[in-house]
Amino acid sequence: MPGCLWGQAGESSQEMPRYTILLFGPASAAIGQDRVVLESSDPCTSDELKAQLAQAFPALESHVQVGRLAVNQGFANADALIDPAAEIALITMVSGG
Amino acid sequence: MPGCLWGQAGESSQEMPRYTILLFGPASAAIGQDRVVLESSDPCTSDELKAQLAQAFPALESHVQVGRLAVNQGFANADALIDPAAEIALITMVSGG
Amino acid sequence: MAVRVRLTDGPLAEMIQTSFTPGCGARIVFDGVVRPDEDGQAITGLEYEAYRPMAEQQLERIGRELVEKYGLLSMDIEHSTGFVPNFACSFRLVIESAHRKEGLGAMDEFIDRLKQDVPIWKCAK
Amino acid sequence: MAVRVRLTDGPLAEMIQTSFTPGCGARIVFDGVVRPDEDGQAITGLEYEAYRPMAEQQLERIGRELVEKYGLLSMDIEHSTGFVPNFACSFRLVIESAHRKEGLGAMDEFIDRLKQDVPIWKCAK
Repeated sequence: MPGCLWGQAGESSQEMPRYTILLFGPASAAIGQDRVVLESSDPCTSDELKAQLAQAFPALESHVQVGRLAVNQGFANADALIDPAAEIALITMVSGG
Repeated sequence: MPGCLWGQAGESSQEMPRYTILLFGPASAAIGQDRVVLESSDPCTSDELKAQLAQAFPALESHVQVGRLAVNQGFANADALIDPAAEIALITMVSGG
Repeated sequence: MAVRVRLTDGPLAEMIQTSFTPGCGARIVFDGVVRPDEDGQAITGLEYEAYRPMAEQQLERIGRELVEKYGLLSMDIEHSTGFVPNFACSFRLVIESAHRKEGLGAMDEFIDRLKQDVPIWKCAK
Repeated sequence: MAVRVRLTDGPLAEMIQTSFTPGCGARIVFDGVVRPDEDGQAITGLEYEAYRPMAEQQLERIGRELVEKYGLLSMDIEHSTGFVPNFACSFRLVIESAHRKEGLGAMDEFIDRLKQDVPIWKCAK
């Protein structure tokens, strides 16, 4: 899985950005977790992080395709570099109301 | 006032159609009456009756121009012959709500 | 397809909350409120005059037409007659529908038709 | 230009009637109601999950944007989280404006944006 690892305790390296991504609703149900951790060889943009997320978790692929990433509770631009220290969330198709 | 008379008690003739027209709101306020009576030499259509009404009561002219006649509580077609026995009303610009 | 029409003397009371009609996914309530100025002039309220039987018939007729056109579940129409002071409610329209779009569309169209075809006049006081 | 946002656990209670904001000529209340079927399947209700801090921020942000855009007097937004049974209210939007058109326009646009940009998900139960 080049450039992207499902983080396990003890595997993280100080050089590799480590992204924790919150999951909700259908995405959370799809893999039975409310968050995932991704390690990337380089700092990622929003689109890059989405691609790595779909690659690392094929069960999330359809959700990632229609979803957007939120950074610190606001939607991120596709080409914005994501700070690994930020609160990151995958916002899939919403259905309130 | 050819073809049209402001009916006074005792003046009505059995041969001439006699129209009572209810007035409301601004039209009623314009002449200080809640109804007027028109005698016509012939049976009138809605448009003809409106023309006679404006002619007989110049103070109503502006109201008649933007108004419609209702016959038995429904709007009348412009060319419909009006039955003098019907309940006739001048519906000027309304302003409910 | 219930359509209810009422002309009420004076300001309208607060709405009585009722349970939703089965199938209702959207209930929209419109309150028309008397504002303390009319054409820039301060007023104390509005006096409504209705050609009552025709107003009731027109409200009911427009209601039935729109219930049919938009497939609504219910429409409840109430309008004041007589004096309504500033800040009080003189008109209320309650629409229930399965979904939002038809309810909002019907509400907009109803109020347009009210202001065109329902013989009720207001006079600033 | 008051915008109020609340996320409430379970079904929304009946609206508390308040007096109209000065200048209000139209108050529109939208109640979103849980229907007993979802995609043709009978259900007992909907379970709402919110990404709470972001949902609150988005609701407030959209509200402020539309208050500005339409020149509204107030907007009151309430949405359920957790389980809401059939026939109960899970979303309420109250808009006050000087006139009807801007209120209806804002209501339509708000609900569009809610269904696009507010991180709340529902699951049929």
